[in-house]
Amino acid sequence: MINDKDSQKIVDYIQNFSRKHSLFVMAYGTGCGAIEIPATMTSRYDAERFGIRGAATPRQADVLLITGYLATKTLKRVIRVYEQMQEPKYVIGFGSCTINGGMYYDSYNTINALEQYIPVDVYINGCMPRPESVISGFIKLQELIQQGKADNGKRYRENLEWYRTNQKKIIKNWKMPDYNW
Amino acid sequence: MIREKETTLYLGPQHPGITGNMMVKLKVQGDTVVSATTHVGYLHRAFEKLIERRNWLNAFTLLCRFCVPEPDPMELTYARAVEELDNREVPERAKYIRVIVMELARLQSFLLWYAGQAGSGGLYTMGQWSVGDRNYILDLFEDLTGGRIYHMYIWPGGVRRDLPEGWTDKVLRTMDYLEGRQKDYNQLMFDNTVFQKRAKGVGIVPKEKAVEWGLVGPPLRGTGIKSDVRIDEPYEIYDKLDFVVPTFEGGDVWARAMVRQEEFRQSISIIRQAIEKMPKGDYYNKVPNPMKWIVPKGQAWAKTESVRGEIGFYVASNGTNKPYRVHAKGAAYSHGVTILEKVLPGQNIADVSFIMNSLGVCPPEIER
Amino acid sequence: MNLFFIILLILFSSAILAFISNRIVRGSSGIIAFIGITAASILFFTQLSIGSTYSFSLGGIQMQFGLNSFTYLFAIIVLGLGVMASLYSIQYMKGKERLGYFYFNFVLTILGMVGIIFSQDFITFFIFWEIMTWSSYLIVIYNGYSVSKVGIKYMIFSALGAYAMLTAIVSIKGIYGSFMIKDAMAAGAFNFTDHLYIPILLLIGFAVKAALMPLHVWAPKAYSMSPMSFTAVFSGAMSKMGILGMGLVLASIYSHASPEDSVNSLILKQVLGWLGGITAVMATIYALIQTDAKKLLAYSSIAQLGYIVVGLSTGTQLGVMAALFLAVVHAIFKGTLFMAAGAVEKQAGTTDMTKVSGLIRKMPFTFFASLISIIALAGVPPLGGFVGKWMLYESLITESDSYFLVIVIFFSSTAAFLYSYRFLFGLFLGQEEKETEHVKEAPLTMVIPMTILALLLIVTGLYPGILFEPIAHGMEYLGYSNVNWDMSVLNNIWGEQTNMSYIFTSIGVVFVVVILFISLKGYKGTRNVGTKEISTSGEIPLEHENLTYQLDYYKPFERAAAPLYKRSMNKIWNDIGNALEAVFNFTRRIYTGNGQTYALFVIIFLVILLIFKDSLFAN
Amino acid sequence: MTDLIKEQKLLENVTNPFKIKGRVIRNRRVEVFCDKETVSSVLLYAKTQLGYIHLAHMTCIDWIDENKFELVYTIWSPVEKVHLFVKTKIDRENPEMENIDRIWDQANTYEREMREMFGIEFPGLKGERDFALEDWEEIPPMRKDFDTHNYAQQTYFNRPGREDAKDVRETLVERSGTEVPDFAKKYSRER
Amino acid sequence: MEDLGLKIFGAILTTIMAFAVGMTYGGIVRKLTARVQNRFGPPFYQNFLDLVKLQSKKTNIAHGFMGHTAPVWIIIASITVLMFIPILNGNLWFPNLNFHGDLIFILYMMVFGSLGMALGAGQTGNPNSAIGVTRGLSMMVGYEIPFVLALVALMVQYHTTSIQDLMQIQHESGTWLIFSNPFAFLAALFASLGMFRYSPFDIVGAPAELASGPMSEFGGKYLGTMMTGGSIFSFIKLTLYVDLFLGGAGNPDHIGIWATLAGIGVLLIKTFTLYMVPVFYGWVSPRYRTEQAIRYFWGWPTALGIIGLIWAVY
Repeated sequence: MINDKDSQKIVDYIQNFSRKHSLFVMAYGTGCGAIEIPATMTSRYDAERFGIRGAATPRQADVLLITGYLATKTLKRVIRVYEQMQEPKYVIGFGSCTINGGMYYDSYNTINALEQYIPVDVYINGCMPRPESVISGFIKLQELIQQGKADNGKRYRENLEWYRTNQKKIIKNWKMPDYNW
Repeated sequence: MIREKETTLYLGPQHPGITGNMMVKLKVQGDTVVSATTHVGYLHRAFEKLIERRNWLNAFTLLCRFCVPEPDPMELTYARAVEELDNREVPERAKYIRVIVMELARLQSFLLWYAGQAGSGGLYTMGQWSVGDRNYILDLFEDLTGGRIYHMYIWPGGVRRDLPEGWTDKVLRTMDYLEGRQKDYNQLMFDNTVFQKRAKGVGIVPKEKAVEWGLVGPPLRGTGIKSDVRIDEPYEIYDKLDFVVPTFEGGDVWARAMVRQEEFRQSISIIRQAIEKMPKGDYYNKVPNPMKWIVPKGQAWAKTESVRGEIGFYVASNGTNKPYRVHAKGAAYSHGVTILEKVLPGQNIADVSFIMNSLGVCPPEIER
Repeated sequence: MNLFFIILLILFSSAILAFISNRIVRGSSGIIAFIGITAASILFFTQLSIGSTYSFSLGGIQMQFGLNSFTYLFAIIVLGLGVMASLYSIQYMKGKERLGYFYFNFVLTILGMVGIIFSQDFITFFIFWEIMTWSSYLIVIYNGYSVSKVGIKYMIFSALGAYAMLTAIVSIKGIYGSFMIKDAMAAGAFNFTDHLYIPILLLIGFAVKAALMPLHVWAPKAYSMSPMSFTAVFSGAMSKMGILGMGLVLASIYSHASPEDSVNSLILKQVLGWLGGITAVMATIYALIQTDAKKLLAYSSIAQLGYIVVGLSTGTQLGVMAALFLAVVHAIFKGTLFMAAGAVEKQAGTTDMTKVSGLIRKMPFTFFASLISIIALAGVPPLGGFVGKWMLYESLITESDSYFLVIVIFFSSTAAFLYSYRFLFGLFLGQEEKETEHVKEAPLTMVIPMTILALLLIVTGLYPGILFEPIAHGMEYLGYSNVNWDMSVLNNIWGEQTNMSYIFTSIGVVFVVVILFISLKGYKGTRNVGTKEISTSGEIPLEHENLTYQLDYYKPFERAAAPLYKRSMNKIWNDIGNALEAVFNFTRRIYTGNGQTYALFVIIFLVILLIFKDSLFAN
Repeated sequence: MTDLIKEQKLLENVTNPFKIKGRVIRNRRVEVFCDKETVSSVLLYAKTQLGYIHLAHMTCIDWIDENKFELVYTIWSPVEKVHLFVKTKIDRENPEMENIDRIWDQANTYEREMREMFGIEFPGLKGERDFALEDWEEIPPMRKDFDTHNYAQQTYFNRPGREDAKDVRETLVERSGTEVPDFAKKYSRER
Repeated sequence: MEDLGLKIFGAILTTIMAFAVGMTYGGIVRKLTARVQNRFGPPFYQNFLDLVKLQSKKTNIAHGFMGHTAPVWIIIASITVLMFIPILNGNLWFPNLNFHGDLIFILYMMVFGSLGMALGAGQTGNPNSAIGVTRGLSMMVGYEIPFVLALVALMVQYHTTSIQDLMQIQHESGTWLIFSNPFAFLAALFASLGMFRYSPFDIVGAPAELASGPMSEFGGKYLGTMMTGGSIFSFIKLTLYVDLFLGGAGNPDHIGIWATLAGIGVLLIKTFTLYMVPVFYGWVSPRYRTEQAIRYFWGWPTALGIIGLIWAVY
């Protein structure tokens, strides 16, 4: 006879297994990294064999891919999109610009560290990262999901105030519905 | 404010149908667009401002990110502007190499356009094929420069390094392959009656207004006007090569697609000719010390033909080791804002993305 | 005194009382009308038995009141809907002007219809027909005589119908020597073989009321411009009077058809069937481009009556049964829908679907009633509408030769999904806007009738036999022998069956299982949000921007079906109408120009005809 | 050298009616300098009379030392295949320039961008004030006196080790406590 | 009561089979599509993974009552129709209710799901959803015409409206209806292109302009449940076509476990072959605009249907 804990483990395993093998990526080319996404998705690199495919609206998406630098105008939209996604949701920071601003470190219109505004699961460095490294980033994310370590929706919800303060520092005209989870 | 009657549709910034990160706000009545407004700035990273803080050569890292699908024409245009200011001669071999790189960039961008045009019309197989084939060209770039997308290969005074051993053979083989593939593409896309039905008579730019509205490049040639920087103001060695600039009448999506399809063939032929005629010799007229290189005072305007049309750089120098002002104008600057706003009203919602792809709207080029 | 007279008297006195009482206590006339109609209905359903007759003579002419099993069916519609509509009307009409005038005519219309049902002879039939017509005309012009020429259109067509009918009636008397409907039926007065013009004239008279193409022009505006509580009766019950007449004529032709008649009846079948089919298609495609919910429903009424006419025109047992079943069900769902539209109009101020949206959370009961009615209207299983549609198709496929009519009907009924959805979406779904923030659910007396009718639709779906029984009796009265019916099993002539209870069971079981699953699964993680929280491509919409898709809703369809929209019956009639209007303008110099004189004129004409009947029709 | 006949002819055609100065830079490049007020009439003249129907480009250069904005209008004739630069200088204080979007619709975009980036007002200009930026509160960013690096440092979170444009490799290697490898030295900018 | 137990067992068995087959077909199509597109493609069981993931989403968004129940409508429509369609001819293992319903019922019941979906999409208030719905409904008017023409032709030709009878007729005569009325079959085949909503008739959820069309606001368990209904529906449509035109599957003369398995095998082969028609067409064609699609269906698919009907009558 299996007890509750064990059956919960099995259920978790199955759920995480399917979660990791079915990653719907938000179709949002936020920055110039978007140019390598078609290559990743299409015939030579074919991300679909890992279950990675595009999703048109945030409601259906699991992964938000921040492809490169974020202008402040885009940051507002990214936050909106991120908040509309359903948990568990993951964020991949793509390219050096998401880590430290990259070559736009001194630009007045791009943010420098993405994780200050939304939680990030995996960073892929490089400018631009090759499709291979994009896929390896996804595989890293899959590992984290299988271990149950990747769920940033929860982190975001719990530290919402801190994130909000950072976000509002940049976005002056805050006209968005509240994130009421 | 009184509520509008027309429905507002946000095409972008987060939308599978938009060609990048921008927004076209559509007011629709039924499924007809009543008015369209382009909103840009989602990609504004102020690189003109940043270049003013870099020196003349450091600017190249930023420049090639000007329009992502096709970085090389930016490098070339800027390099030519700087060469004009500095009166720097370019070795003959470098000019040939530059032409090959330019045409390869054009080819890969065409392949990306195939994907966009077909994908926005619902033909996904086409996109999978062409973007897959695009990797072969990117491989060539990787061999040549070390980078897949961003190369920073063309410098003022020539190119950064000579061609690797056997690279030209590889290029020729790839050209043969692509020529064969183009037959497949044509069968899948241009011979398809559904595609023809979708494309004909859609998104018409009137011929008499085309130049005045600022239409350039393949879309302009799609209205029947022969205009190409490569023949209007020949740069590098384009005047020594034998190629045709195709034009088609109509000004609709179909005409633009046909122009591009023909230009794809022409680019392959140009590359073959350039490789055949390429002389041996120096590839780089070395600049003194890149960190301290001072470019004389003056202003220069250089333009080249990219896949979307002419790209111009206005460079002003005040005689220091940093550019004083660099202003870039891409084709999408007029295509994506004025012309799009003029063409879209009256069109079907289903055609909006189709037309945008056909006009070659590239958001980073608009806002920089 | 006879029960027939008592019922009519109750109705008449309540009409008068309603007229007077509004002068004394404002707003009381609605209650009086409701009480009067309810009392009459109770009396009717409890005391009156089928088959009872009462003869009397007036001015030497033999007249007869009676109730047969065919008309009983229509009595159910008229009185049932009358009670519901008058209950609904109390709150709906609250605060409006000229209530006495309205209720006087409202009750008189009911009276007219009840009178038609009671009539066993053509004279009373015609008199009550006219009472019904002019009282309804007075309500149509309730919002103003010259509003959109609606009154004049209705009047012209009614007059046309009335004269056609009158000529036919007098001819029947002249030829067959009797005003009794039963005599005429038995003598074969409606047959084409003997006197072609009599049935055609009669049919024209009835077709006007049933809004059959090409005589439908008055209907869209008349339906949509009258107060909704009346339109529920107008479209639900009054148009069925046309069906009653047509049923009498057609059924008696078919049921008494001898082999020699078959050519004629075939022509009739084809002509009338195609007229019905074209009516259905044209009205449907016009319904789906309407932006006013009331007008949409009006066109939809015309289309639905087209189906009924098609059913009647087949003349087969299943076909007529389908038509009568549809007639009853249509009365229920269209009554409900007009009430719902009225409720929206009352609460939100308008039924313009380009202005109202997102009322579902504010008016849940109205939405529920509309949803059920729309499902029935669209003919989606398992509700009553499906039963009717099923029988109609089966009858056309199995028993008729006009297979292409099936396609036409099917086209219209598929296109009906479009406007059905448009109605629900336009009023209840979409964005919740600031303009409709204040809207609340309609008052209880408006919700109750709608809910009752909606529930009736479910019952008629589960047990269509409830309606089959009176229909079968009615058909037997018309001359069909041994009409088969079952409580919940639909049979066609080839022996195939559709069992409604099985359908209900499987739908019910699946519904319960799935709704439990979807509601309980991840209950804590499910958040119910408003319509403002949608993904608009990451952008934040501005205040004045409209996010509900409202204008030119079915533009692609319109473009695809452009040739169908080119020819409009309206234009032809408008030309005729303009000419007629000129004539009427001339005649208005003689008459005072209001409805009473029109009625007076009709009656004078009738009397003249009666006086000179012998010299006119001597043979 | 190529002869510059058509360029000279163009220069005469433009300078003579308006009494303005200009020069031929090289083949296919002619520039004229004019006042703030005459710009639009020169452009209109070139467009309607000389066939310079294509507005290729418009830009603004901030000469902060002279306290002037230089505006450059680049136009192109598809027939002559010559570029004509129309240049003018305006004051840096309360800059205002005539709106030319009635001549070329697409000038609207350039002017909106200039209004935002340099703060030059174009009376009667259509379109929203926000072009590329959103809710910008500082001085117009493309002006020379706006320090973008400073602004970015103050506004955005910076990761340690990335304070300036310096090579990070040495810092990273230093932090890890190992010797600077040869390859790092070889390519380092600050030898 | 034994009978009832068997029926419930059969119903559950049928549903599970339809679900599994529909999902697997979807996966196989994804795989084949990938191969055509020069890709390796996801595993054939990818759809199941997607489904489990969608169902195990931790948070879900519902837009009111209709939005909440939209998937329920779809499931109701799919399972109810499934119950009234004969899966295997005369087999005891799949004793559905097909003697209690007929073609007209099935025609109308198939709309039930679309209506629910449309209402749910409508309540979300997303303009994309509403536009997608209008496109879908408009297109339905398009492809229903040839489809109904084909069905009427069959019904008139064989004087029956029951699918079971049509299957029986094919079984007894040994001739499939595709041969006895090829025009009707062709008309129905063209209609099926629209029904499956592959290119060129996928304008309903065209991502290039409408994101995911009517589904824009559905995610998590709602999308998962819709996916379930959708895959059952694709199995239903295929089985309906096979039953009507391709002789159905199963043999009432042979009953037993092996005969059942053989019947299922035949059914799978036939349905898969049929499924490949719209899929093949979809790989190589862009999508039509709505009005172009409608006109396409009213063009020669309808003409074929009319010929089929005339063929049937005379």
